[in-house]
Amino acid sequence: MRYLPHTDADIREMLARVGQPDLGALFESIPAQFRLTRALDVPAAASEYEILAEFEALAAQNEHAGARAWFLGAGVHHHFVPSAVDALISRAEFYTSYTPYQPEISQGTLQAIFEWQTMLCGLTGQEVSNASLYDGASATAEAVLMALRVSKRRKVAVSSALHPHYRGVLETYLAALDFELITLRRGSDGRTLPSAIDRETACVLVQQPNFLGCIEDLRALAHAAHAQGALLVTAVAEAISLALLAAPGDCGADIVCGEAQSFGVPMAFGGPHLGFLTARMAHVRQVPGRLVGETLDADGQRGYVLTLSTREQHIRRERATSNICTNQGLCLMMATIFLALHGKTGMRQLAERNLAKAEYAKARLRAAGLTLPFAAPSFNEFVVQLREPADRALARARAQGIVAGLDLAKFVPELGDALLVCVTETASRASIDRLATVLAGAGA
Amino acid sequence: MRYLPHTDADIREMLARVGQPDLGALFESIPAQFRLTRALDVPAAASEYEILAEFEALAAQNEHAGARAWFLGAGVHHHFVPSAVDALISRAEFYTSYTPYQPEISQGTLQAIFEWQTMLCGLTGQEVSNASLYDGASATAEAVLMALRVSKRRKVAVSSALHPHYRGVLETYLAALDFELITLRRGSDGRTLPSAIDRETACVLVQQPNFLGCIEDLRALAHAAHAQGALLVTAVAEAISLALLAAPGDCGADIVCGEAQSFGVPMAFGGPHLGFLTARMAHVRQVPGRLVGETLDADGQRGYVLTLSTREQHIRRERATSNICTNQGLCLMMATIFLALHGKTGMRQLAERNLAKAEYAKARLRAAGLTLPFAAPSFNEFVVQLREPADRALARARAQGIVAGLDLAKFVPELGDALLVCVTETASRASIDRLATVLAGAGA
Amino acid sequence: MTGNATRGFSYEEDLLFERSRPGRCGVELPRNDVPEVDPRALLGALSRDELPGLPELSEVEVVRHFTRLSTWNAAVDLGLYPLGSCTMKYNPKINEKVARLPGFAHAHPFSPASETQGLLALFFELERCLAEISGMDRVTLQPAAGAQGELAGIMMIRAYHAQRGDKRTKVLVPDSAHGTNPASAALNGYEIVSVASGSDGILHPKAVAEAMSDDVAGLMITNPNTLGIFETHLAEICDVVHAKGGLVYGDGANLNALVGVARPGDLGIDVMHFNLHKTFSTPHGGGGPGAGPVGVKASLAAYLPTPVVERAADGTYQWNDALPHSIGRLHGNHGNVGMLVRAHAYIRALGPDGLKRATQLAVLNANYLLARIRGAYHVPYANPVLHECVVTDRMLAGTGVSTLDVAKRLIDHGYHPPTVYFPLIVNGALMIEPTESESKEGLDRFADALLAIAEEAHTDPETVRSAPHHTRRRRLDETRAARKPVLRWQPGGA
Amino acid sequence: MTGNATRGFSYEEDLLFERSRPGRCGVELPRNDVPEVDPRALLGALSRDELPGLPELSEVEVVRHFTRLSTWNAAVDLGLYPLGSCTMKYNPKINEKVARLPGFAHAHPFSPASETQGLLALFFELERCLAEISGMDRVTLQPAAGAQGELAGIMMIRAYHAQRGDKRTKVLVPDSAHGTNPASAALNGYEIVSVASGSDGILHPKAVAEAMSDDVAGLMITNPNTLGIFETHLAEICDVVHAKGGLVYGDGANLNALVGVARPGDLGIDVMHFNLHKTFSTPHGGGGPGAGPVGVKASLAAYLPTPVVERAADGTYQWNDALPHSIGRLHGNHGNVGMLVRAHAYIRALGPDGLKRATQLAVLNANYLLARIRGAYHVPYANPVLHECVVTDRMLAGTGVSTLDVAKRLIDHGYHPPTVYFPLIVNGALMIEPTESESKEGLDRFADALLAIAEEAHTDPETVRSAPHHTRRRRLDETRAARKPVLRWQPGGA
Ligand SMILES: Cc1ncc(COP(=O)(O)O)c(C=O)c1O
Ligand SMILES: Cc1ncc(COP(=O)(O)O)c(C=O)c1O
Repeated sequence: MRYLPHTDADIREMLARVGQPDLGALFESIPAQFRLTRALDVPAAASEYEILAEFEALAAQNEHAGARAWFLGAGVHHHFVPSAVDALISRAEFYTSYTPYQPEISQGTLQAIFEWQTMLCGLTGQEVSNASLYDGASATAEAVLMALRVSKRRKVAVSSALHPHYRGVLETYLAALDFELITLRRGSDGRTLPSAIDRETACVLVQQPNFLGCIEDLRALAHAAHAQGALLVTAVAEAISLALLAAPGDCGADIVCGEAQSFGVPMAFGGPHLGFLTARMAHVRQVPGRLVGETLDADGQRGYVLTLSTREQHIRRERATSNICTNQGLCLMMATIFLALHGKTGMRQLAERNLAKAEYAKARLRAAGLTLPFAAPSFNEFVVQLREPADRALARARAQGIVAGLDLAKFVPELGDALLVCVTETASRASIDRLATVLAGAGA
Repeated sequence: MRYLPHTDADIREMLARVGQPDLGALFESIPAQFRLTRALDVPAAASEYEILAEFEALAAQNEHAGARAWFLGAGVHHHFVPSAVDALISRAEFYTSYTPYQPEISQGTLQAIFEWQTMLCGLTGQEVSNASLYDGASATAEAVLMALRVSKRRKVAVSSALHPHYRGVLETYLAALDFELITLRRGSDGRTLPSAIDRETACVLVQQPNFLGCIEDLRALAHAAHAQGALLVTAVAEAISLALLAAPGDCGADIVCGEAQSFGVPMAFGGPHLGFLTARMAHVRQVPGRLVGETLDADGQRGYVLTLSTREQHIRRERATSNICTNQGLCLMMATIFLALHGKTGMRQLAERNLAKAEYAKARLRAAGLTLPFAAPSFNEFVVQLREPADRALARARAQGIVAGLDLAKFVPELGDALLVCVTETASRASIDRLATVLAGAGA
Repeated sequence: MTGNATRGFSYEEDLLFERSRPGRCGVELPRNDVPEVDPRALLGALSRDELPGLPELSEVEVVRHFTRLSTWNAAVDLGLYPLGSCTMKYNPKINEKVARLPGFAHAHPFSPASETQGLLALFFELERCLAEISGMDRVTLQPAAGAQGELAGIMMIRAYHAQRGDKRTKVLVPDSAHGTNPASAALNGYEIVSVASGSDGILHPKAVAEAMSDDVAGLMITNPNTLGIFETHLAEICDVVHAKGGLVYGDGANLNALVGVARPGDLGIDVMHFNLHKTFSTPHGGGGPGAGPVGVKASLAAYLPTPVVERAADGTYQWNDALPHSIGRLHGNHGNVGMLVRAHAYIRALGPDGLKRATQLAVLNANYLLARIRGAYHVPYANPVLHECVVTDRMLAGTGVSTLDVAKRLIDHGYHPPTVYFPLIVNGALMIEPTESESKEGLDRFADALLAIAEEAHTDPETVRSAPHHTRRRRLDETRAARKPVLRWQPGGA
Repeated sequence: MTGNATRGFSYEEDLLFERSRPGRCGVELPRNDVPEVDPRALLGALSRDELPGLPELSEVEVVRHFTRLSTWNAAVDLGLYPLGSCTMKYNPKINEKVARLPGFAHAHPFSPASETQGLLALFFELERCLAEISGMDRVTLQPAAGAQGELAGIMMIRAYHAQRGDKRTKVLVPDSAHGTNPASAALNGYEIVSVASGSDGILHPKAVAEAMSDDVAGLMITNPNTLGIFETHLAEICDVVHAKGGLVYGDGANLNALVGVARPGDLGIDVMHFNLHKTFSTPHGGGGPGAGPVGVKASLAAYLPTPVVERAADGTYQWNDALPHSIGRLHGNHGNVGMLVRAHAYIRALGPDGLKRATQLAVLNANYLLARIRGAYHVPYANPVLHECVVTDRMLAGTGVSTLDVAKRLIDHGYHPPTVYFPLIVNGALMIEPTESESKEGLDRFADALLAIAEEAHTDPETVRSAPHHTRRRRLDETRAARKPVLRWQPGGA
């Protein structure tokens, strides 16, 4: 087999050295009755050539953003990724290495994580960033668990405009624990109302921009939360917005968490993506996940190491701040490279371009006679109300090579026939015009 | 501009240091009347996103072997390339380095070339291999020029079954020099007749397998050439055949040259490919192109360097064995990795598979009532005679997604309605069956 | 240095922020074809002006920065990376290629099933293969890594008991277990009861029986365990747990010792996770991403996370969201899909015989290496090992050389060190997992290095204690890093 | 070592053949779906049995082998690579990506024009851009590198004269010319007449006039020349040559000093080559491939190699094979197409302003660097330089340190050395071309290294003379290699 270097001669010599007659004998510690006596029922071995043909056939059956006009986001966003990102993460030293437990031989990964932590603190307005969590949803659950540890209270006030899958994962994570979830209603403008927060509230959890694309007034929410001694946890599902919107930390968010897939990570049917979490230095010992810190070597030279590991499962075991071990390292590397390439100027331009494209789309849809139900400002995503069942509009658009957005019927039924439309820098004016035409279609 | 690191501040400081007021002043050594006063008329700068879209559109207009049943070869062959090849040549240390002039900082490239030289000597049955030439055609011209230098004679006897483009390039290279080209006729079995070789003949040039796919009897040709004191130069256009056919050097070829594209180099519309040349040690000082040799460093450790450079243009100038400088280094790297991956076993299996597929195709075409005009054995390519103009058959096949081969009308008109068909390991039995059906079509 | 490494140099490279210069940028956007929008005007105080923390660099500088950083790492593609329990086997290149096919890389989780049949088919088939390999009945691909798989598994155990109105509060975890086991159970609100391994390094039914009660939801066990030893009494232990109404969770991190040879499901395991980034060759990416699918027996199928993939009568694939007893959703989307694609390509490449062969050779390599270094390093347990072996620094006592020093000295020989000081039940453990990817000659070179270091510990302990000597940075001060944490760069330090 | 490099180590790696073990293989073929054929039976003595020289290795070993080898190279992506005349500028990653699009990478040269319109359109547009940039009328993309371009150009000059029944036998080549110039002319059967550059490093009309006669087919000239100096009298020189019926060949290796600023065609050049792997950023691949398109004035268009791309009235593109006076074909197919695709992407990325900007900054960098090291290194010519500068070791006379030693010592500082001992008219030349890709800080670091070495040559010459000290291999014995050449590995040495 092409991946296995052993020759029959090697195997003979090695067996002789370990004093075993054959390979089977190596497994005698397994009780005979449990040893498998048949071959596994999996497909026969395939050559590279066959694997490639088979996977190309499977891949060809999936619609993808490379071959369609794409307006579907909802927490997974289509952005252009400079080719240097994939070229660099394809360096074997990055993708075939393990978690940097041995710093002297892992400085490349460690310095990059330190750079990520720095950039993310700047973007979110915080003082500490961890080295990634699984995804935006579990990062949000971890953020809430952290807030519960910090505040020692038992109620969690969750915005009704939180991504439904984030809400779902949060409920899964909390199910076993005895905490209470309270839902904060949405105002008519699409933003979360700071109601029902009391002295028992551990934290207020809002998404920015929220699931409906509306930009929340974080300062007001922070004020309401802090007034009751609760923390404000802000989840971000479209990280590009961080380059344009007031930094959550600066608005009073105590913990910022979410999904950084938009920083150069492919949509890939939903993963691997990049969960993140940033917080105040005061709470650093409650932060879940790995942290990289600066230090000196035996010669007094600057270097980087994993640090504060007493928070982690491999040291603290059942008292750890989280059970996470393997995280999303290579996605963090993609995002770090993406941010380094764009830098201050590029990230700002990118965010402004997303805003401009979305505003143009909103204008076109309004002009086409469709309703945008929410008055609150948006970034690159918004809700549009249709004059027909959303699935019918989506099917008509698909027939024209347009993936027009997310049908909200399942997630926010009270909005009726509504679509969540995401417009990024990848949408051309022409494709936006076609979108407006096709969605207006029925009524026109 | 994203590729240029200079800030305006940098430029100001640097200009101050060199004592110039502005960038324009750096060009005052250019007489004013010759300085361009207008912008170049080339398209406006494009972002990566625009470049990718534009090039994808251009690429989409070309038929390619990834999306068709492919039976077109004629010196450029469709073979499967293991993914490790591209992964490894994508190491920046390989593809963004220059010719290894400074051995202490280029050992990676140098050792790989030494490995290539060793493997190619083994495959061709020779003692010296250079570090690549541009392509099979120019390698053949260089081989003939070398033979002329070695033999000090003035006639070159060229097989009529040499690839017409190799013949064309040879004529171009020899045009200015006063040498005589004589053509060796083809026997009815498709092989070259060793006629018209005399005491003035510097070398006999044959292709193995020849352009019509026939396997030449090199021993007989070597015998005929050597009997007149002429050299035998053997050109190889399908390098995979070297793993199955008697090594040209072992059959008496004094120089072996040709094209190694089949060793893992993409067809890429004809280039970059991989010209090679191997010879006897006795003639090493007449070899064109770079050579890598083993040596020791100051500590007595083994290492590799470019050697025998007194043959080359940068030392010998007008008396050099060739004018080549930049060669096809990265293609050599692809081929070296390809051969290392396949090794003895893989290369043999690959060659046998090509033979088996081609033999199956021949049987199917015969069964379909078509004529294979030549009796001589073939490797993976052969001529088939049709019952209709070849272009019509090709068009019909294309309509069914089959690229059926090369129309020989332009190259070997005397064969009438004939196709040169190449069948490699990439052709499935089903696609071969479809080929037979579509080519028989007209008559059936 | 032995033959594996020799003299060289490293390129230096400052932090991005130190290389930054105002006005540089490494990207350009396409020409804007819609009206510009002034964020301030539109958003007022909701918008920001400054982007602190972001650098300014050209493309060439960014490329050089990360290329240089990469050269400071060890990697599987550069050589043996024998981290015990981490299974750093070769990551096939074809897997990287297929995972990047546009139909996988640019697909969207909210595209309807009808438009993503290729992906659903892959999920369905991968689930089937994992179930067959493990002897489980159903599999979920959602967990993003092993630890999240543990969480999911324990949640299903909890749901199973809850369903029976059975309130259990404890989970048994052997003292040799990986830290994620107790952490995952605790995250589920369970109290952890540690069970001591026997003097032979394995768990004994008696110890489990003593700890087992109707208050215990289940046992988490790793097999082969973290010493690389097969839990010989596992079947009996499972009976003990089951008899008291508990369930057994199998930590699948070491499944690579069993694939094709034995199946956890046949041994009595009720639920287990797979680390696709270990057993199934997906690259570890310098920390992740991985993937931690979970397999369950039919008894737990009702509690699987949603949605699950199902094949309809007409052969098409659909998502099923409606499992009334499901623990719910664990991932924002469908899990680390890119890793699932790679793992499936790996299974396709090896087939039944190759998968078994890989297991046999991984075990042969561990045993051969142990045979080579036995005598120079103390072997704490006599039991035969499977895919990895644990040795200690006891024989170096008196030299002042510890396990950590041996690990660091290995770096000078061009090797990434093994896992150290784990499992916790072994003092000064060196946990070595060569995997099947290493050739005999490679193992011999590595064994020679280990023997040379043991020798050197006696002849020249100071050199070992102060290792590494040949890396860009010498031994790094982890205590200092933790004492006053500097977790980000700030202008002018501080 | 200055700040650019520091302590490190290298991985060792034997030759493939030394790592080979009988029975290993790094590939598998698909299942065979046609009858097996026994080559012996079918081909008899025409077939072979043995494959000497091929190794036997698994995929993981091959990947590790070449990954380790790669770490022994310097590279543009790792830092400054200031080889004079070679223009080692940054190779954009997007170029690598577009060149690999299946419609380019898997297209076949014999596919009819109707099925390859995208490629022909790219050829047509690239030819147009190169003509515009150079001030030439027509361009052929066929030559595989600069030297083959020279060959093609001289052939066209010969055809031009032949057409006039004008038998000329000589070509003038300045003594500062690159070796390929005389070699290419000689390969065309011309006798080379060397013309001496003036004391100011440039060519003077008088010198050319003296050498010029009706027997001279033409002059080959590089502008700016290999000293980086613009040939101020070029126009006048062209007149001199033209007056005697000769033509002027322009070596375009240094075109990167002129793009957007001046055009060889406007200066009187009749025919020239482009090195796309220099001026137009295609990667040099450790030796190649490159691409050497040739541009000609209308007067030479009739002699272009065939086939040429043309646009038909209906806007479609075709191949034209029927140029009766063509010198014929130079390449087996259409040239190094993959490089053409990359170069076109580069031109698209920069546009008119970017191309000019790149030229200006390349020239600024060379001048800035020269200003930084002037004083420590002797500057042989006073004339202002453009994209590269030449200095010498004269000021080190007496220290025993030569240009070669300086070059080797730079390696210890983490830099690839500049071109050395070229051009031949300068004793102990160090020819330095930073390109526009290097930042000011980067140039300062490099200048500091050069200054430190000049200093060290006086304080500690032995250390410089014995450099490099930090590489995997110390200085290699090139004389030994040439004296008894070992050009391939053989079992048991010999
Ligand atoms: C024995 C064991 N269990 C669990 C885990 C956790 O798996 P993951 O890192 O995929 O979360 C690991 C990984 O190191 C392990 O070795
Ligand atoms: C001045 C000059 N002319 C010609 C050449 C030859 O070009 P190529 O290497 O592309 O054949 C070079 C390349 O080194 C050069 O520097």
